[in-house]
Amino acid sequence: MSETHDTHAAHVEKEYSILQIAMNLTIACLVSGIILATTYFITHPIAVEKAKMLEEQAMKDLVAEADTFNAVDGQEGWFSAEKGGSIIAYIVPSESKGYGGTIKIMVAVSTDGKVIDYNILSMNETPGLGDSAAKDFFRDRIKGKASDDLIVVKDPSNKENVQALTGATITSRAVTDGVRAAVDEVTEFTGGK
Amino acid sequence: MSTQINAAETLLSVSTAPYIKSEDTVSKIMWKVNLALAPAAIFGVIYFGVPALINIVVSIIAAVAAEYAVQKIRKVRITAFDGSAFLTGLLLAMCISPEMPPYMTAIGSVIAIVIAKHSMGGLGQNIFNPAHIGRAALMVSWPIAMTTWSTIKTPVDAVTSATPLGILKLQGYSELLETFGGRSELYKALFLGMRNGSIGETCTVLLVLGGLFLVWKKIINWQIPVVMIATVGILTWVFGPEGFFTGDPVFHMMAGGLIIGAFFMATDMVTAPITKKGQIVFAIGAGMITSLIRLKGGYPEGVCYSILLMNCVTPLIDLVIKPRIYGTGR
Amino acid sequence: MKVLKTFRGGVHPQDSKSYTRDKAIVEMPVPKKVVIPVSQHIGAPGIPVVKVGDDVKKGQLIAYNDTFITSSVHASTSGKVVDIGVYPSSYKNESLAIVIESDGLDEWAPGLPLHRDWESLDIKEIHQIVRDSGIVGLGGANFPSHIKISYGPEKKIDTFILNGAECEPYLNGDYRIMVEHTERLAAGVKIAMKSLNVKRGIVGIEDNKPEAVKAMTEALKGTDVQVVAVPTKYPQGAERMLIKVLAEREIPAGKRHSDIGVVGMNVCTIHSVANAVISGIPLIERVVTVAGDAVAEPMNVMVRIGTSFKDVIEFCGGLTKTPDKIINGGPMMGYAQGSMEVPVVKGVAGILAMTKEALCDGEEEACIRCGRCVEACPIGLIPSMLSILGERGRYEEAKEKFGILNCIECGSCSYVCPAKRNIVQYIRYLKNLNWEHSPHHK
Amino acid sequence: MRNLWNIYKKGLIDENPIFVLALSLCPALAVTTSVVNAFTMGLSVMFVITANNVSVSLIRNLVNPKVRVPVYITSIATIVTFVELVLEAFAPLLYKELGIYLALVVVFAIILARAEVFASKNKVIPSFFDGLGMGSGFTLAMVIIGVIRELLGSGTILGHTVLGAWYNPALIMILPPGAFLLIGYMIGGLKIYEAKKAKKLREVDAQ
Amino acid sequence: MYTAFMILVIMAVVGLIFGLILAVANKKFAIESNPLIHLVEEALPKGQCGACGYAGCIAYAEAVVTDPDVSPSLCIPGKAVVAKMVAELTGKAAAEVEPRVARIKCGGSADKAVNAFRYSGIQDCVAANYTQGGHKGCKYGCLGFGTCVKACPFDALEMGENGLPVVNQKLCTGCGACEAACPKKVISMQPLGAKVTVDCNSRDKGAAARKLCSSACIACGLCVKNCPHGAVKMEDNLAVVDPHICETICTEATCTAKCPTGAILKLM
Amino acid sequence: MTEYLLLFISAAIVNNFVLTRFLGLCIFFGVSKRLDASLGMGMAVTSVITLSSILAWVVYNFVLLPLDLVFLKTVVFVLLIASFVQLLEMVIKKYAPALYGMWGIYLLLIATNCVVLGVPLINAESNFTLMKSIVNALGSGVGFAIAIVLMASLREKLEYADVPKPLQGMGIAFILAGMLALSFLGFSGMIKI
Ligand SMILES: Cc1cc2nc3c(=O)[nH]c(=O)nc-3n(C[C@H](O)[C@H](O)[C@H](O)COP(=O)(O)O)c2cc1C
Ligand SMILES: Cc1cc2nc3c(=O)[nH]c(=O)nc-3n(C[C@H](O)[C@H](O)[C@H](O)COP(=O)(O)O)c2cc1C
Ligand SMILES: Cc1cc2nc3c(=O)[nH]c(=O)nc-3n(C[C@H](O)[C@H](O)[C@H](O)COP(=O)(O)O)c2cc1C
Ligand SMILES: Cc1cc2nc3c(=O)[nH]c(=O)nc-3n(C[C@H](O)[C@H](O)[C@H](O)CO)c2cc1C
Ligand code: SF4
Ligand code: SF4
Ligand code: SF4
Ligand code: SF4
Ligand code: FES
Repeated sequence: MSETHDTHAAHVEKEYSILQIAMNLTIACLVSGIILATTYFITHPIAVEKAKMLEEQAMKDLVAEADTFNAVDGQEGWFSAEKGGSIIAYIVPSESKGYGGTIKIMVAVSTDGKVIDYNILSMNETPGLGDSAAKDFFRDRIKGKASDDLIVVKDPSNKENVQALTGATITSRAVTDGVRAAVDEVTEFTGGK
Repeated sequence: MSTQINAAETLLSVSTAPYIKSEDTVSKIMWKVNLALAPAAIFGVIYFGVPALINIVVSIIAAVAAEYAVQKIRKVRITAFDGSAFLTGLLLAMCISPEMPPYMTAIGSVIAIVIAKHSMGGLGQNIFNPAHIGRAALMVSWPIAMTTWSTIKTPVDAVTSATPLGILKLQGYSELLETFGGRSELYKALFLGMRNGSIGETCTVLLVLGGLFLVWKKIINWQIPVVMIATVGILTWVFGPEGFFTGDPVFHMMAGGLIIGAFFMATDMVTAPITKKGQIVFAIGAGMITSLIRLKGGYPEGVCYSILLMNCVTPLIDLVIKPRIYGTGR
Repeated sequence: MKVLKTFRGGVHPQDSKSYTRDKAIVEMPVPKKVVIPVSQHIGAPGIPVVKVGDDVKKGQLIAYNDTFITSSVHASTSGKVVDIGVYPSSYKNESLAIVIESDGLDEWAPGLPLHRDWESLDIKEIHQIVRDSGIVGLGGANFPSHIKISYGPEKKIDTFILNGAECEPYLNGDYRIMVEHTERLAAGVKIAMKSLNVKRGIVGIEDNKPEAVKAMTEALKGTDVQVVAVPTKYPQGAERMLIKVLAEREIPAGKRHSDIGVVGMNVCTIHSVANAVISGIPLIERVVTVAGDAVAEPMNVMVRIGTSFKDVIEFCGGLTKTPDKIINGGPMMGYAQGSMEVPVVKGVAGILAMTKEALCDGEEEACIRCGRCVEACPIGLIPSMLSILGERGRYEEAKEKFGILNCIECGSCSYVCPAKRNIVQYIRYLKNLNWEHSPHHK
Repeated sequence: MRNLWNIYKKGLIDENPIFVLALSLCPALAVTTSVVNAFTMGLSVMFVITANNVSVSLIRNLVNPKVRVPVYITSIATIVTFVELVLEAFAPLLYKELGIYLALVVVFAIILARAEVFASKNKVIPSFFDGLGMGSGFTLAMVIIGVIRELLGSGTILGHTVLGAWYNPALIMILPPGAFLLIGYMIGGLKIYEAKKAKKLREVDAQ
Repeated sequence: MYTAFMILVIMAVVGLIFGLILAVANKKFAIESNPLIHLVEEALPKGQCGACGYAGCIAYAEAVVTDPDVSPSLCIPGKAVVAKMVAELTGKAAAEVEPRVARIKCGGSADKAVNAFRYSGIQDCVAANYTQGGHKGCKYGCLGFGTCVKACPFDALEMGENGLPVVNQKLCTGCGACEAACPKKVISMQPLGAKVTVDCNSRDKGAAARKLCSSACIACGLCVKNCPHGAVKMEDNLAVVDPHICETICTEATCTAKCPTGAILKLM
Repeated sequence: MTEYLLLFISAAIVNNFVLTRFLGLCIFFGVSKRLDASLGMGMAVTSVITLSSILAWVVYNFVLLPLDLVFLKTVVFVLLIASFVQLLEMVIKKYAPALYGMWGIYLLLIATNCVVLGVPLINAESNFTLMKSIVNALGSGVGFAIAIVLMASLREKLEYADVPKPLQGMGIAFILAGMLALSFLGFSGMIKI
């Protein structure tokens, strides 16, 4: 190594008591704690704010007409999208098993049980293949469909149902199944009311 | 003629015994394997048409050219025409869909030769089967192209663009029988090669004949193909779709790339264990992984990966399984 | 005939024996000059006991050493010692040699040959005769025979094996001795068994020599000696293989045959022992098979020790084609010679003159791990690995992990290798390598 | 000044943390599927390494040698958590993309190595430049890998289509095998360059 | 505020625990490693050539630090510079390291030397040497398979076009690895300052040597006569130069002038 | 039971740590030159991951979560693991010297390594139960061991091959890893968790 050594003396071993050594680290940790606490108090509110904004934005993207979103009591993770005070859609989380693992989605379902749109929160599908399920062209294939039409087919002429992504039938199925499950839940929820 | 032979050009030659050698050479072996594959390849060309031919030719040319270029660059002896690169190219082409865009095939060949073979030192030193590395690389690079098959007519006049294993994986066994019009029809199609699949994998009978030729010529040991195919047969039979012992071993043994893989690729001596016992372990392992992937995996077929995975175990097998040395306890 | 368990591995090269199989041994006339190296055996070289200018007689002792592991050297004809100096040799490249110019009379030393009733000799006397007669192993090892033949009691030897396998292609010397000098040989077997004090004797002959089996069976009828036809497979004649097949014992790694109670000796060796004990004739000549596609007239020749290869070949009609190699011994284990001026020494069983076409040699390529060498190796080594380690000078690994020291250098592996790898040479290279000074030791 | 430049420079190629030292490899493979991720990760590491070098250099005479390493680790962890908090607040999407690898910056060998080898023995300014150099080398390597992988694997750079529609992206480049292979050959390429340079140097030296 | 307090508490506790563990560990299980070894190793050129007599640079570093009897100037490639550094680090006195260089004592290039036979097999001098001593008629000459080239840890040897190795004096450190590798002992280490070198290794008698190689030393003794300082002697049919006389006393090499075969060479 | 088994196989093979998730690469490449060393390393990593996962789980679930100080997990985990490993090393050295000889020497090497920190972090992020954390850790460790042992055997074999000079060492190690990863892709899509 060609480093410049200016404090060789520091390497000379000295005797220290156990407590001295321990305190040295404790102080270091305390200093660290102070720095982190300060940072945390500055950034945390911003982070919470940002997260909320993002969430709102995401929901807004799903249901463009809505002006307010409220959590639905008793249904964890659900939101109702309201326009002028009346509920026009529900936004529900759903998940299913895809090619590379669990796919988590947020589905916006209109009160009459049709898919408005969905948003993939997390997935581990192959880039360029399965992950096209998040793209607009595939979302378009699902939008507006009711539960009964949410079936994956591999026949390009069939416009009723969901045309599978080339080379990623498994992902297509998983996403479609996830969406359908959400639609069914909403139907049950609204029907039960 | 006298015994005066000391003129410079007639100096005696001195080397170490033995002075007589068997007649086989590496190059002869390679060309014989090519020969054994030829019938199945020709069948593929006839059955799938011009695209198959183009892919085979492109693959072989790319492989040989890549080998030539690398050897020039590495400044080592040029052995590009000894038949081994040719064989890698041919085998790669035989394991891919006839519909593959030829430029992708060429890239696969170059990957096989440059990355899998010469990065490790060239002939005889590669750890992984070059053709399969080429195929696996193509599979991850362009999965859609790799799983787009020819459109063929099945015996019951339905048109399908799926391979038997593909139908099995995505639609199930009954659909498969329906497509082919019954079990015996299915077997016949598999045996004669009247089915969809990679260029060279379809015709079971020609592949087996080619394999037997190699066994007869003592180029491959019968143990690897027999044990590997049998393992797949047994496992797919035991772990059937409707509980134990409900599988269709005959179908699985002839479907997909198992026959060509077991006879021509698992037997690649460079990447298989060197002892017979080791080869049997290798074959059992490959058979097990093939069955596992076919029955439980994300892909319809697992021959390629099973061979690659066993390739990485080969050094360990060779380390553990050695012949007993004369006069030692073991 | 009982079916014998064979050894693992081995190869079946074309045996090429037909060139000289049916040709009776021809005595070659004494050449003008013989060059007799004082070192033709394992162990200390003989020290010349004659001076330049001395007259010597056929069978006279000309070099001798006091130590135990050595062998005596005798004049192979009568004449004058014209030089004592370093000459090229077919054994050990070069050696101090005594050059005798023949006087053409070929006169025996006084009292030779004689006739002894060997059965009345005691064991010690037999040992002494063998030692004085300069007999060494003619099966290729050149190990002084008096040592082997006196192992008897102290090494607990219980079996004597006569090695009549002659598994090397081309060579027929042992075979000719077995069919032409059957009685002498049979007497030699009995002498050896007496000398070793053993009851059990086995003669092993490859089953491609039925006449020899028949002749030996006939000659040894009524004795404790069993004549067994062993499967024809190279290297059946290697001691380890033959003992495994005949005595169903294995020689533990690093040990020798005598450690498991067996002594095996070659046909020619035992024939010479018989000649020495019965007729008092020391080892001054031996059978040499001269063959190969460049030789005019292949034959089995009885040659005086010290005759040059060139003279022998000329006796066989000279060369018809330019040879690529002149081989001392058989094609599997012999030594190619750089010159034809080298003398025939005790261990030379054959002289082969072969053209390039007959040799089927190719350029060395990379090992493709085909496993043929592993299948062929009679010892159970992994020759491919040894050759690869050889290329990289890794002696330690070759020894510790791959048992290189067990290799008998039979050449089966090189023979089968389709990549034409010089496996045996790599093995020798490694064995010779002084690790510390290896160029690869970085 | 020259001296500081030399300290800075060596991290770029001669002692490049990824290609030459083969340290902190995980992010080099995991987050280089796109240039943005690679660059952000690079910057984060650069920040951490520089800040940590400065901090270590500042406290180097206060630290008891027996707890040198743990104190340095504490320092690194603090800085990393700081980066995490900041990114979470100001770039939450990026924060999510980098995932667990951001937290793992704590244990990147290169950071501790620089603290041990350099900062604990040098004054603040050189330590700062050393950290900056190493961090730049790291970022440089990350971005190069990222560019190649994104270009070949998706046909884009920074999300913009570069190679046009004719290009059929080779997925292997954004998947693990491609990443390993790519780095393997890049290391090989660098070795050729180094060997040429070294031979020239030695010949010059001898004269 | 509660959170802030908890952060501090947690950090303090963690620090304390770790600190205590470490402190105890250090008290009880301190392993002494000598940093000097590392420093010495850093100073060595790391050719791993073994010229020092140890199995690599680390081994030598360890030995020279721990064993007071080991000289600091054993590293030949490092020359005086390294010896001085090692001596300083270890507090030992450095002996003079004499700069040496490898010289090839054979002029029997392909066009000058006669071959006895053709050799085929492993292309390596050691392997060829035990196959009847190699193909060269002269049993003392260079076989030309470049085993020495492979052995040189410093890339200082190259195979010349005429089948003899060539030493690159700029790169040769005099480590002697090539000397050890050569089966014919054709290479020897000579002082850098020597004025002449004998370019032959043959111990054959004059007539025999001349027959086998046109540049052989035929032991005619003219060089011996022509050296005014008595530096050249005839040993075993071969001229041998005393390098020290040649290096220190000789001012103008005259011994080479009369050599009929050019077996004794003037160096620049 | 099957759930745990699947989790284990998924962690060990399908989503192999080294080959598909890129963790622990420094030691993977650093210690895979020799087979015996890699075996020792594999064992050491497995045990350390498992034990530190348990510790981290306890701290996370009983301290950090209740106090809502999740953001401190990086700092706390890293110090915790480092000190724990140090202690482990001491104990083994003192009470089981044979074991220490086998793999103790690798312990300090991995004290601050991303694989050992990564697993507890993943466990925490996935909200695994204690049992699941342990299984995940064991699986990851075994997967690491498999990968490094295979790698070492391949590298030992390539020591006798004519690998082009520039690729010798690290270069070929990466290329081998690439091909290993390519082979392991055969398992992809096998288990969906
Ligand atoms: C590298 C690779 C990644 C893949 N990733 C996915 C994926 O993310 N999603 C998916 O459904 N199929 C994926 N597959 C394809 C599946 O193996 C399977 O062939 C496919 O789902 C069948 O669909 P198809 O009928 O449309 O061809 C992938 C294949 C490969 C080779
Ligand atoms: C020797 C050989 C090995 C093969 N190995 C595999 C493999 O491991 N995985 C795979 O998906 N296809 C493999 N194939 C191709 C398949 O046999 C078959 O063509 C393909 O799997 C068809 O299935 P598909 O429906 O993907 O969608 C191989 C082909 C050959 C000739
Ligand atoms: C590969 C090999 C082949 C051998 N073949 C024969 C053979 O055919 N006949 C023979 O007598 N000795 C053969 N030998 C030599 C024997 O091993 C053994 O040395 C010899 O029979 C001992 O007898 P001797 O001392 O009389 O020579 C062979 C040795 C080896 C290593
Ligand atoms: C029986 C046999 C099978 C072979 N199988 C393959 C193969 O599957 N893939 C391949 O690339 N080369 C194969 N080869 C050719 C050759 O061994 C291959 O190019 C080497 O792996 C390159 O080092 C085979 C050769 C023989 C003799
Ligand atoms: S020469 Fe040695 S390695 Fe080769 S077959 Fe014979 S015993 Fe085996
Ligand atoms: S026979 Fe030759 S090519 Fe075959 S494994 Fe042995 S050494 Fe290699
Ligand atoms: S030429 Fe010889 S002495 Fe000089 S450096 Fe190379 S090996 Fe050492
Ligand atoms: S000097 Fe020696 S080692 Fe070098 S090429 Fe000549 S004989 Fe070989
Ligand atoms: S082990 Fe992951 S960065 Fe080093």
